[in-house]
Amino acid sequence: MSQSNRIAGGLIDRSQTLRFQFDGLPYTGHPGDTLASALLANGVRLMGRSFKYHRPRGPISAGSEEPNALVELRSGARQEPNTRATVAELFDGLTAQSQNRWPSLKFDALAINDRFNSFLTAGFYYKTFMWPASFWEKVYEPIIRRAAGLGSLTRLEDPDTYDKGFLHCDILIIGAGPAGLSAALTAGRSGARVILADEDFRMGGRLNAETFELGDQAGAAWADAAVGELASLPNVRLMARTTVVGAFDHGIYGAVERVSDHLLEPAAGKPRQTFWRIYTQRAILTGGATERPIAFENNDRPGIMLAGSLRAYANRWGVAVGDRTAIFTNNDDGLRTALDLQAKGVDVVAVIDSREGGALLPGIRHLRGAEVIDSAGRLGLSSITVRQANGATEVIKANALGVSGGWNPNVNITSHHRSRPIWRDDIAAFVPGTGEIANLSVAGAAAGTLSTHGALVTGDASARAALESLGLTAKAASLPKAEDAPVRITPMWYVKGANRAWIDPQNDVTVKDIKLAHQENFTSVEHLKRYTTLGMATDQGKTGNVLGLAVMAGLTGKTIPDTGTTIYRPPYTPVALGTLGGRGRGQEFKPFRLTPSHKWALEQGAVFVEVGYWLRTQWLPKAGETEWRQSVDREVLATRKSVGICDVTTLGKIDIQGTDAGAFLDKVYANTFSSLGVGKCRYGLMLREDGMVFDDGTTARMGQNEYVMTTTTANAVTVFRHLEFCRQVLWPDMDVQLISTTEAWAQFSVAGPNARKLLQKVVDQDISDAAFPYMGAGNITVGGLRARLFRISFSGELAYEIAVPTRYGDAMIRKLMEAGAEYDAVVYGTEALGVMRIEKGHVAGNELNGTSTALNMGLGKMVSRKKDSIGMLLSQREGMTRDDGLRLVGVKPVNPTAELKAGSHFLKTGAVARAENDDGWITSLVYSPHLGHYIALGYLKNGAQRIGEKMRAVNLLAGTDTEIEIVSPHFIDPEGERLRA
Amino acid sequence: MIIHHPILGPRDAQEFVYLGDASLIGRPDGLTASIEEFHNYTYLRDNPAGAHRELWYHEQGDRSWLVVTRNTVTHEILQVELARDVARAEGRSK
Amino acid sequence: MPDFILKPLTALGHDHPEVDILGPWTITERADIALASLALRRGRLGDVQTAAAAAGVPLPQAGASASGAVYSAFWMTPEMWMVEAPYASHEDIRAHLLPAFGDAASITEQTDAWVRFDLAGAGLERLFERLSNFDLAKAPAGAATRTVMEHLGCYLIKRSDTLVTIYGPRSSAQSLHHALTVAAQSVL
Amino acid sequence: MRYSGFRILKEALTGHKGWGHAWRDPEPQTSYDYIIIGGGGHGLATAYYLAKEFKQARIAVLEKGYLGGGNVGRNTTIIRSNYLLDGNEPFYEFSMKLWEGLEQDFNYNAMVSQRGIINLIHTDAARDAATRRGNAMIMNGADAELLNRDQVRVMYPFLNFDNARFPIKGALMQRRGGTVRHDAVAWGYARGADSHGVDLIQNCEVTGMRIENGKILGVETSRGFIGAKKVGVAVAGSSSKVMAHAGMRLPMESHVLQAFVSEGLKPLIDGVMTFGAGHFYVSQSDKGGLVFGGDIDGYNSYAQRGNLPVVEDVIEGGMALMPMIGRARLLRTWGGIMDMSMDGSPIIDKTHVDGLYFNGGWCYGGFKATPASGWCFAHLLAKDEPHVTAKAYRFDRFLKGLMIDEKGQGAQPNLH
Repeated sequence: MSQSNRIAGGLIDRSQTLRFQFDGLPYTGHPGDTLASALLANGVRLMGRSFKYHRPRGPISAGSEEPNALVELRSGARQEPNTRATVAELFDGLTAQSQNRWPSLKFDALAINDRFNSFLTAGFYYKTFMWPASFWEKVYEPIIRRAAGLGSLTRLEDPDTYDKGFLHCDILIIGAGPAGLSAALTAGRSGARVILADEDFRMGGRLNAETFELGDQAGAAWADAAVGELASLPNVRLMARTTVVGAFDHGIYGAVERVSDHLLEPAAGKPRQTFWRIYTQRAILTGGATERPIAFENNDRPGIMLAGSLRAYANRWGVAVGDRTAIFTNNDDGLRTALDLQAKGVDVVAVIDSREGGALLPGIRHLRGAEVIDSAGRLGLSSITVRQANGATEVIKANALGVSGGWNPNVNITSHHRSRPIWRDDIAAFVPGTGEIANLSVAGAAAGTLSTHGALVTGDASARAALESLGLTAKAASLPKAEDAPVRITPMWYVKGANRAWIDPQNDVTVKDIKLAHQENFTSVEHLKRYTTLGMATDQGKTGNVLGLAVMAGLTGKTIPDTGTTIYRPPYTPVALGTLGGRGRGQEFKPFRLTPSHKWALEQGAVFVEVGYWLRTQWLPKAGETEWRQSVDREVLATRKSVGICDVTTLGKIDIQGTDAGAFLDKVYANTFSSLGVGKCRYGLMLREDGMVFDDGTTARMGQNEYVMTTTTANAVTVFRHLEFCRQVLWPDMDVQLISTTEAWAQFSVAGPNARKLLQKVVDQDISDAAFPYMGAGNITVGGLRARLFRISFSGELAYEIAVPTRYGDAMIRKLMEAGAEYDAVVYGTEALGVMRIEKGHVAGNELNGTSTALNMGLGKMVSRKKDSIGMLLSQREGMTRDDGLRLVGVKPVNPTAELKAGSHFLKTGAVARAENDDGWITSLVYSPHLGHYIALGYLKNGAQRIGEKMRAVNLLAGTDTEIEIVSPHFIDPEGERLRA
Repeated sequence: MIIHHPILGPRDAQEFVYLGDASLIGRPDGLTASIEEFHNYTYLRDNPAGAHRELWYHEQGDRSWLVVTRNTVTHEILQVELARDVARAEGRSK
Repeated sequence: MPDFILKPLTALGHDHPEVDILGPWTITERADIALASLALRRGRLGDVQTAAAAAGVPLPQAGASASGAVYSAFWMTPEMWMVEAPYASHEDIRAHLLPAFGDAASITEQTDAWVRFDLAGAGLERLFERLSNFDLAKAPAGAATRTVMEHLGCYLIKRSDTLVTIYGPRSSAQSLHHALTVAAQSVL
Repeated sequence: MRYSGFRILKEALTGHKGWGHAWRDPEPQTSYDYIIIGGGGHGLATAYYLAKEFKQARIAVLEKGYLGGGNVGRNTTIIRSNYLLDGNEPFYEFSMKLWEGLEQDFNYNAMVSQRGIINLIHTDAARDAATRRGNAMIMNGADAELLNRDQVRVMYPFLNFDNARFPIKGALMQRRGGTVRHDAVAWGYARGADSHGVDLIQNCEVTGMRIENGKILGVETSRGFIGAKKVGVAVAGSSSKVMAHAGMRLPMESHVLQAFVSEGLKPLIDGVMTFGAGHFYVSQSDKGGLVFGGDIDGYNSYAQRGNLPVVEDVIEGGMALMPMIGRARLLRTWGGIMDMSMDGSPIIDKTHVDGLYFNGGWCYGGFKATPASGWCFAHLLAKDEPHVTAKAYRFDRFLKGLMIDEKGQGAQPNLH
């Protein structure tokens, strides 16, 4: 079987032959073919199965509106389900397989569903599967779920990459048919920045599928010439294989460019597809129109397709779908198909024209006032049954039937902002509503102007209007003479009958389903859609929606516009998720932030942990350490015994200057900073306006009008944003300037009894306790290099934070380790940091959970009520100031060898684990190598009064119930003697 | 969406962070206001279907806080001002 | 006084800046520029303008950059600029600027907050259309803007049709560099 | 008309001629004992329980459009009771128990399907928080399990375990979580309410409230004045608009939440999954579509549509979590208007107007709450006192500092 249905002509390159496979069988085609055209050329009409009844399906269209001919394209990890064969560009080596069938396309076991169609009506599920109650989840639903879906994913990672990008233009033209090309020529010649995008791999739209002439050229040749001229204009960007998928606010459009889908696989470094965000001043939709069928019994067989598509296969692809072809139409365009086919030598056995009277086509059996009432053929059409005007029925042998119920303008994108299309009786179709999408105009068939002449004229006019509104001048255009036939249609939506006539062939929605929905009062358009699933298939009802609406209108006795309209939602055609995801996958999901000591830590074999985008050293294993706890315990003990170093660059740092800097800090911190001496730091507590603790950190006064604020790593960005809000919006006349310096400085904590000794070897100034007391801050030098020193401690030890310009951070960690060698200095990671801060009773992320007040944290006294600060007043609300509310407490197991778990809840001894007995929970938990047992912080109801109480920490998830003692949160050095050493 | 920044011209709204109703400019003084007044300021909103004055922060841009007047039904933007100017006009200072 | 000198690393973590040549484009890491932010103190515009003129620090309009003999600058936010100077001569750039501006401006060292890449070659807009929503083709030479590239807030300065400077957050230098090179390969 | 196996068989064999209207389309009466404004899930459930459980007569539901046209018809169909806080968890667990008996109760198959929900954990702090939450759930009578990485991998081997920017470290699972066919919930309640005599009045927009001496007398509508002894408002994203008729400003903003569905795919994902390191959650419908979503767009909106940044952000999250979905296609996006409250939790309460009651502030979590919301609102309307599981959902909790803030984000609705 070698392209048995190929006929002369068409826009394919017969000089090259492409080999491909469908369901394991080899076929050939030519460049310019789609998978569907090539299969049809090879006499293959059966390409799929419907969703519910598993009825045999072939293509009904030659474009992106296709609901039936969906295949799994390619194989292995590149397998791509639900791919429309009608738009899949043929390439050498293409493989595809049919889907939603088992064991094979021709013999599909679930076609049994078709036998039970009288059960599987619209809304069937809602009425049944309820008895016995337990059977839904155990029996019925698993069966339904197994049958769900159409194509399959392989579950393998998509091997291709995807790009994203941003384009700018004055005018975006969507669709490169006659209207789009006309608009692009007018706009392009004027010098405007123009983007012309078309979903097809060949621009020209219907001109490629018709035999019209434009001027003295074939339509396709005119299109080629127009594309050639546009390509020569530097201000015009031609984007074939590019679908504009959605209209978003303020002139932004989304578009998918299929960069490599016509190739066996993408070239190295190239994306499979690119998702473009297009910023436009004006847009013109010239997306053409889509033909709709007429429903009749068994109108879903392979071989039955839209008449214009049958014509396109013949004219553009040189394919005769059948050797005995019939046409069923209610309008003149259907007749055009008959004439074109006949001219191509295809045997047109009958034209069934539902309209009564009128002229007859010459040389063709043209039945006026007739209807197709049924069809036959198990896996493909073999005959149709026709009822003639006189009531006589006749079976006509045919293996192809073109159906034309009229053309629907492609209003889809115009309804992306939820505007509703408007009904036009003269063409029996909806046309775009106006004005809802600012700066979008519509021309050509998309606007309901269905002739070629009209497309050229309105395309040109739209471009002129757009140019004029942009202040640009259009040059005079000379439009070629073109076909200008009027639309002659007598609407006829479905042929009445007792059996099923398909409206939505993919989802198997039939006229009967719509009748049932009406009968059960699901008559509003939205109820109709939801109850029957009409329009919910992968084509969003491009061919079926209006038909379904018309059927419902007929049932309710209302007009079609009174019945309602449905609107389309983005995307125009389905978009690969990979494309919308772009490059942000795997390790590239989000950027990395690396600390200044990262390179050194990597060399040392550090284990890293994600902290937001940062990678921080979590611990740094030494040889022989097999468990993380060994490393962490060692780091803690070594720090407390001698000295440890930790990279704390990730903490947010904000430079705050200005004559009002101190007053400003008094507003944003709950405690006071204007009184802080120059060269000193203070711990600051920042509240949200609702009185909850927002952030904390140490802020230093580096000069009279200069502070450096430290934020937590997590809140660096949000605190900065908040400060800008306070500065610009709440107190706009304060003299305050802000800039982040987080990344400018590599900052290291040096902590432990030998911290000073170590640092004194590195810094150039005297940092004795007298010269640089606890909570001191200042500019110093390190080997002559400018640096900053802060005497602050998170660990409870004698500690400093020292900062050098970031480029010296790597050298600094090496220098500190070298200088610290004599003290057995260690680097400690975030785990050891956590251990030491909990030993010291400092709050951190798990306590700063956004629902805790200063009072909860035992820091209530820090909220000054002598001044107005953010959150001061609302922190005084009655529910937040209860004496018996949550308080931060320390926790230790009564049995020192017992383990605890963070997130465990506190219960009184003997209390049942029920919500009403819930006394709080463990926020943070660590093993303290210093104390030799687990310690924890937690929020406990009335905690301040319960120090010394024995109770339980219960973790129902693990089934543990551990006796604990409530203690002070300060496990070591509660008097702070070490800090001040 | 595109926000026409008074200084920088059209910018993709994705560069901005949204806060909410521009009534948040009118923060009462915590030393003199009642808790109820402060509650109304912090928690209650007109939430109109139509023109809405709202605060946007150009975080991935010039860090300006803006007052954008936008129709919440159509998303049409009617006016964009620097929030600092609006705040001053509303009598805020230090 | 300790007797040692700390050795700097570039933002990409090397001793020397990295240069990548990808088709028509050259991507050069620059470690030889010192940066400081300069912000007006309230009501001190006149003083700052006078001092800037005397010191040779340009104060370009919003959305723009400008070059001087020693100092260049680009606009960051109302009343704030980023000042650029040669690192070799101005490593401690704040110390150079403070005497000129006194208490009329708030000056903050920013040198190592950023990684700088210079991208040179023809047709850079084809590269940047995959990275940033900034309309590079339409922007005049000298345009400076903040923009987002691969989730990172960056400054982009169009020096000329064939030269663009990117300042990105230094800690993400590798991620930004990766994004630039991958985009270049994708376009080539 | 009751649905039964016998009835199904009979109708199938006789051409389905016997099915009648699922509900009537009555003309509004001049007055009712109770008017429920809003014919969405919550309003219909309220009417249903008011009529059935609290035996109240003369009830109408007024719907400005069509029944079930609001958020009940445009959500991602997830049910769960995995809340943390005392104010929430008993309520959502009550709702879960109602879901579990719902279909038998209203004789409509809403396809309640408890296939399990997992919240993925990527950090130690998140595990601590999940442990706290899981314990709170169990203590409130719900089910919870903490899964380790290997257990998650057995369930969903195709997640990105080997090359993730934010590694999966485990998950909090609620096996009783799952999905429900959302439209069927509205239709089931509508049909049930109708069968108990409730008048469901579509295309009837409330344009005003008649209030005299602090008492409600009825509502002005596009179909004329309708009197009522009590009026309950359950209009989700339109809450501020409707309550403005009573002169109220609410602690909430209306925001758009986008939702997404892919083309139909053969079964891949059995349960519901949320990605803790990105803005992404997903389940697979009984038709095979991946139903997913993420964050709200983040700006006040009544437009029922969103913009690209969130579309891209959500799908980027999906690709990071499961890079095998790259070749599946997004079929449709849509938007719903969320009544985002100031602490992320709802309000079911009386108002300062005698006889006027309010139910709203559901944020994007209203669907799972539908049965309990209806029940508790009906309870409040009928008895003038809150149901025990909804007693924290008061207006004055903000004034008193008793917020129910699961996420700890404070008074900024778009962060909840």
